Amino acid sequence: MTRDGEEALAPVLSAERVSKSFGEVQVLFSVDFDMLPGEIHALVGENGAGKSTLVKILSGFESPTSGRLLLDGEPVSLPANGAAEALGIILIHQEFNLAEHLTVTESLFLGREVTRFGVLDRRFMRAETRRILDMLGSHVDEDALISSLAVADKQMVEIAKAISRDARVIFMDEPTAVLSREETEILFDQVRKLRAKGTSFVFVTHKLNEVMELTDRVTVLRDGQWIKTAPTRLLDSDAIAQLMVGRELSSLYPAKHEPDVDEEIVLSVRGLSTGYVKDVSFDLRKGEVLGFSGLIGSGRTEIMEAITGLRSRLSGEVLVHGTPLAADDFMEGVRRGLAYMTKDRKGRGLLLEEGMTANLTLQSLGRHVRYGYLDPASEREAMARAKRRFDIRVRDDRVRVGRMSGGNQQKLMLAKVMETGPKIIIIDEPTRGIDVGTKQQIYHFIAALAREGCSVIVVSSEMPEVIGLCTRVAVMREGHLVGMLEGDDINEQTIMRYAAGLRRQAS
Amino acid sequence: MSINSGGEATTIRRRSWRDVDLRAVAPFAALALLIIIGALVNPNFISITNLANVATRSAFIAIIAVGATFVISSGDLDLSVGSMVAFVASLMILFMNSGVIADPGLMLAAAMVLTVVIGSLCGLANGLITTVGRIEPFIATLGTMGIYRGLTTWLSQGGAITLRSSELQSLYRPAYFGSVLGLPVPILVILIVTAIAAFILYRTRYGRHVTAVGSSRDVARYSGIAVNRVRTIAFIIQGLCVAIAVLLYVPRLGSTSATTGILWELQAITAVVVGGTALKGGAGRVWGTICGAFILELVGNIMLLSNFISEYLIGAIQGSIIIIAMLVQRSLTRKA
Amino acid sequence: MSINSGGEATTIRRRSWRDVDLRAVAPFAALALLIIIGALVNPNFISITNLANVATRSAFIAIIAVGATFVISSGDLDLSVGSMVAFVASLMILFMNSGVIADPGLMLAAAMVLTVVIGSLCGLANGLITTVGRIEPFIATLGTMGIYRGLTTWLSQGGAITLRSSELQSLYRPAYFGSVLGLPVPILVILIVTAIAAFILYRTRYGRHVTAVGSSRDVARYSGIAVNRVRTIAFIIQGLCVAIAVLLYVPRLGSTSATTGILWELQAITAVVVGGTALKGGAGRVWGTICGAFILELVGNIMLLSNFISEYLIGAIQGSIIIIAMLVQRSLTRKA
Amino acid sequence: ADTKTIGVSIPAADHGWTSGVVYHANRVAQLLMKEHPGLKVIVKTSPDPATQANALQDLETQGIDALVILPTDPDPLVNAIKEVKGKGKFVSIVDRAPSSNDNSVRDLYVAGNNPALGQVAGEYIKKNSPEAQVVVIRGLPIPIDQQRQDGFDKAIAGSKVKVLDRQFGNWNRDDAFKVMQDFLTKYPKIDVVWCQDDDMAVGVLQAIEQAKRTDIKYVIGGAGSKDMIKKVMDGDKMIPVDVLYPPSMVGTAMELTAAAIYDQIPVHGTYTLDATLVTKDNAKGYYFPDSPF
Ligand SMILES: Nc1ncnc2c1ncn2[C@@H]1O[C@H](COP(=O)(O)OP(=O)(O)OP(=O)(O)O)[C@@H](O)[C@H]1O
Ligand SMILES: Nc1ncnc2c1ncn2[C@@H]1O[C@H](COP(=O)(O)OP(=O)(O)OP(=O)(O)O)[C@@H](O)[C@H]1O
Ligand SMILES: [Mg+2]
Ligand SMILES: [Mg+2]
Repeated sequence: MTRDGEEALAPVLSAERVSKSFGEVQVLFSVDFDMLPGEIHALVGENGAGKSTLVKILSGFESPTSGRLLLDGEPVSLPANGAAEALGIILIHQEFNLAEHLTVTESLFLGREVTRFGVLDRRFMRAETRRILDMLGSHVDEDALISSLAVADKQMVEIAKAISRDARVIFMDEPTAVLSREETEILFDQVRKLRAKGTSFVFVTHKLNEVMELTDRVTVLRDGQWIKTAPTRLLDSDAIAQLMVGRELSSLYPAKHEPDVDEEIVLSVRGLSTGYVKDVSFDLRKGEVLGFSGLIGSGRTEIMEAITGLRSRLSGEVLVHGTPLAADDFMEGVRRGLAYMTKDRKGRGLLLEEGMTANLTLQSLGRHVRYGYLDPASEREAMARAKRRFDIRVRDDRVRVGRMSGGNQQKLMLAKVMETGPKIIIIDEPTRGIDVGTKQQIYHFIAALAREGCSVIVVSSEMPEVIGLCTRVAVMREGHLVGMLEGDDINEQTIMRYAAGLRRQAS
Repeated sequence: MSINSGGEATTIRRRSWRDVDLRAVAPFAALALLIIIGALVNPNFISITNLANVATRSAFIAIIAVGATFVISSGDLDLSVGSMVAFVASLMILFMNSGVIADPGLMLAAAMVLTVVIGSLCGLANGLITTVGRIEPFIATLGTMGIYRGLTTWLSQGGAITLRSSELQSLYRPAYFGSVLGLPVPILVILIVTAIAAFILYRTRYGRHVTAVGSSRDVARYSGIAVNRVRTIAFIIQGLCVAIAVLLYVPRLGSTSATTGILWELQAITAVVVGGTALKGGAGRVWGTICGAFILELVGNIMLLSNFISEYLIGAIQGSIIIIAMLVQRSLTRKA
Repeated sequence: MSINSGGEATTIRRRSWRDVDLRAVAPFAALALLIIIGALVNPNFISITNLANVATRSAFIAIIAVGATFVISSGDLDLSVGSMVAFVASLMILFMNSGVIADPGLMLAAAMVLTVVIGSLCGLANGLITTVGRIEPFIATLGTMGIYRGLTTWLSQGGAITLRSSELQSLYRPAYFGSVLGLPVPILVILIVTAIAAFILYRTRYGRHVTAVGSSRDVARYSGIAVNRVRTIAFIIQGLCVAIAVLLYVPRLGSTSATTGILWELQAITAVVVGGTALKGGAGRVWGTICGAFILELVGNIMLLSNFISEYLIGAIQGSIIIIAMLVQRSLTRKA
Repeated sequence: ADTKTIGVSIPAADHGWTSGVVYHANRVAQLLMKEHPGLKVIVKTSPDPATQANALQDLETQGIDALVILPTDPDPLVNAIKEVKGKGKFVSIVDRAPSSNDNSVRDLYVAGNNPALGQVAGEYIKKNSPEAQVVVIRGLPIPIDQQRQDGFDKAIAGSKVKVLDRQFGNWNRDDAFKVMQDFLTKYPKIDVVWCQDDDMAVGVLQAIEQAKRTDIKYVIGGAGSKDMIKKVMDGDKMIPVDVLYPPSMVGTAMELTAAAIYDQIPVHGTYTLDATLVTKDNAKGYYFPDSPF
């Protein structure tokens, strides 16, 4: 794709001076946006910048308050609720959009089932599903229930769903947020293939290296305003990041702080096994940041849940400050200063129907009890503190959490966990769906915690994050802890080799 | 990554097999257990006549519960079915008593068509109040339950409405008491209705949409499914099933009263849930529902045939058995 | 951002005021409307005596519904409350008839304590069957509904259980018929119970947990909330409320039978939903519930005072009014 | 003339017999209002005791001078009735008496004779088929049902009539049909069915017909519905007799009450109606084709 080519082509779909308000809160201000045939267009911006909103407007899931949309140069009003699919316009939602009771095949064909003489052609649909999943390199069983899938697999199903449709334009709202490097690669290959056939993509992401790697043009939004649209090759990640946050960013990762070798061991896991995880042992020192890396489904989440008591252990024990922690008792862990932040924001992390304060204090209500009842003033205070500390930005203090932007939800969740005042913090995917600016804040926050003497375990599928943040990295594979890397060993190649099973430490 | 893919796929398949199939089998296991208990309690129990009696008389609840499976799968609830039976049956008999058509055969046919139409309209009313009026189905159908029951009481002036023409009566009687190839008509009707329902639920686009709507309204809407239409149609199917139940009910006693069908809604819902369909919507199990209806009817039958239970305690034992049946079902699903 | 934040904040406050408060206000608007209609229908309606009568007699359903608000907010359902009333009341009267304590005052006190204990135990049983047994609350409590009702029938041997000692009766009578500072005791009890319930639900840790469990079991679990304990306690609170209702019920009629409290569960649930609590769990509205209970009782009262409605149609009109009330509520919430 | 109000509180029409009560209450109300120009008669129905207690309060709110009540269930309503009586109103209780049925509760008691309903049936069976094996279908578990059972048991005490089984049919045709089907399965030989209510008899007859059993000699219902009276009149073998328990008794009570408040005739005490045995010979006199029951 060359610059000359771009000018010759007329846009497939474009937005002219589009604005959007929810009630009386305006979130998009007169934004222009266009997509050329066969291009991959990155849409970037901070959390809450309005990316998802814009993408929803362009795919018919929201209607603009003012401004107009053009399809092939003609003004259109897109039909609501995904009916724009008929026009070849498809959106992969930022939050999952799958029904738990359906199987993979059923989800893939939902709303456009194939029938023969009025009867569902189940054989055909299954075969087709298998074909698409294979193309994406996904091992998901086409008959598995969505409810039984891991988060990453659900994302792959979403992607398969979009790719399987005859699309002219595909909007992908942070499709790689929960994917590992490998899966991301496969996805990119498919995207490039479709681009060659003339499909256009809009790719929303916070991973700027992916923007550089894949996309042809970049549009930056900030606070609902259009900032810049430019060919990717004229920019670099730092320039994009700067455009997004409107200031220069210092280095993303803080200086690492190695704990002393004779520092107290605060958490010790001995021979822990669950249904899937086998015989995992490791120690965590005071002030240490320990990373857990591995492929999707390697059992990292499962081991963390077993440690904290959210999941039953089959064998093994967990010592906190040298004394054993009871199994299956999450609250005892919390009382002893152990905290866990889930990666499943929507399903396990936050009450989407409630406000921010109710969520923030849910796990630590005991701190707000005065004479046996909850003190609203004390809760408000905590909320104000958390907003400052974690830079939670909302335009409406009483918004339901479900309507906050993804990044702010993530910050709120972190704030909620930190409210318990933990000394050992396990964070599962700390920066899922978070913009660079916020990422930097969170990284510095984690480093600060460690310096103050807290110990942190970071479970992450983003290799740079683990590498940039942790002083030691554990690598998991198929339920086993296959390697514990330190110092110079902490690099992408080595981690990858352990994760893929090409190397293994004798334990 | 590709190396372990084979292993992963099989475990997943095994897991979903457990999830799906055993839960579907559990009600049938409970049914088998009950039949064994019944045979121990009274030797007459296992006779063809008795079992046929039980199956036959379960027809009303079974057929209504098939409709309820649709409504419940789509995430709604219909409390009005019991009084709808009374209302539709009253109108059917009143029509036949009106004598507007002289020929009995024609009259009967017309009455049956009318019944089906009225049933569907009642269902439609429920559906529209719930979806367009956006009222919780529990409350909406509690309201229409009062309305249908009230109208029936008013039509019958509190008494009974009885089919007057004995010619029509004897013409219509076989629809309940007759049998085809040795199979009582009601049992045949149950099987046909259930087979059609299973086909619709599992093999058609509409059925798929019912499951999706019950599982998540938002996902369904975003997939371009007309959620309110799917829900309304489920209510219409429920109304249709009620009408079919009425077609069997009227020839049995040839009369209705304001008390016809009282509490049938709870029985139908119980049959659906005992059959393995979750009340919060999602997956519907039509054959399980039928099995649930048999179970309910059998429990009563066994109790009556046993000689050691005080008539005062029957309700208590019935309640306990339902709870025990559900516990058995749970433990079966968990263990295996 | 900082420049327009002031303007935003006010508009926002206005919006959420609509969202939250109007939904809470809507039942009270419906209540006001009904009172106006009532005054038009019959001038006696608006008399203090009549309104006090209605408020007083709504006490049973209102108090039970307060308990139901907890159960429903936590995402469960209790269908057994009606028969639980019959069961607990029977045991209370049987105890007072047993004469184990000679002094009437002491006997009464002991009986009241016993009632509260039995009510809580019944609630505990419901809670354990639902949570530990992992049975859908609809089915679990349908089962215990049969059990409590059956046991009552058995205790009463199909007849009535009547408080025999006239001394006790006259001692106890003021608990329903008396008044404090001009306020009938039952109204006082409603207010106290509701105030305590509102305090628990909105101002304590447990109340917050109830809402969390009702909105999402998983989120609650991952926030360190003992989900099953919270649910079970909600059932116990329900049992406690039933016991309090019984404490008012027994002095009123001085007797119970196997038919006491039939269908009260549906009325209680209706009161909760009319009061603005969603059946799928989440935020509970205790004051709305009380308002819902008044509305139900008022509808019946207005119908009785109006003399132009055929008694056969009362059920139908009652049903329509409930639906209309919900529609009014919806449109109020949407428009304003 | 004098303006007076009579409140009539009766059970809602939930089965055949109560629908007859509603019919007769309304019929007599019209008659009385025609007869006494200033008189207002308000008829209210209630499905259960708690609602009926409310209805009493509401009637009082309307300012009644006299109350005629046929309680859904008498004992739970005693206090509510006393409340009315305590305000000096004239109170008539119909059919179902509370356990303490004296002047402190009511002025007039018009009694249907529940024990006699059972007793007459029992005696007929004892006389006509002295060694009969009988199955009994009861109504709902409330006291009037118990009284009928007691009357029946008293009548057959000491005879060779044998009760094989008793179960509740809830005064409902469908339930009676089910219970009878199971009785037929359970007992190879049944001579007589006593189901104490004509509504339930409908279901019983269908169940017998379906099973094609010929051992059952006859079925005794009760109350005197027009359909069953017709069968008796026509000489149906399965329904040779019916035991009367006329729903019109509420009308009788209303007439007596009107007489008491208008004509100042001292009406007090108990008026018991017979549980007449309706046979082929006297059936004509009890046949009302216009009644819903
Ligand atoms: N339905 C809604 N009602 C009210 N406000 C909304 C709604 N949807 C989004 N918003 C607000 O609009 C703003 C933009 O949200 P949007 O989801 O578009 O951000 P985003 O750029 O996608 O952020 P992220 O990177 O975190 O996903 C946010 O402040 C959000 O709270
Ligand atoms: N071969 C397998 N056999 C059984 N279960 C498996 C297998 N592979 C994966 N799983 C499932 O995958 C889960 C492990 O995923 P978990 O979420 O703990 O991994 P993760 O490393 O955190 O990956 P993710 O990035 O998806 O969170 C286990 O709960 C297990 O049920
Ligand atoms: Mg977004
Ligand atoms: Mg994980």
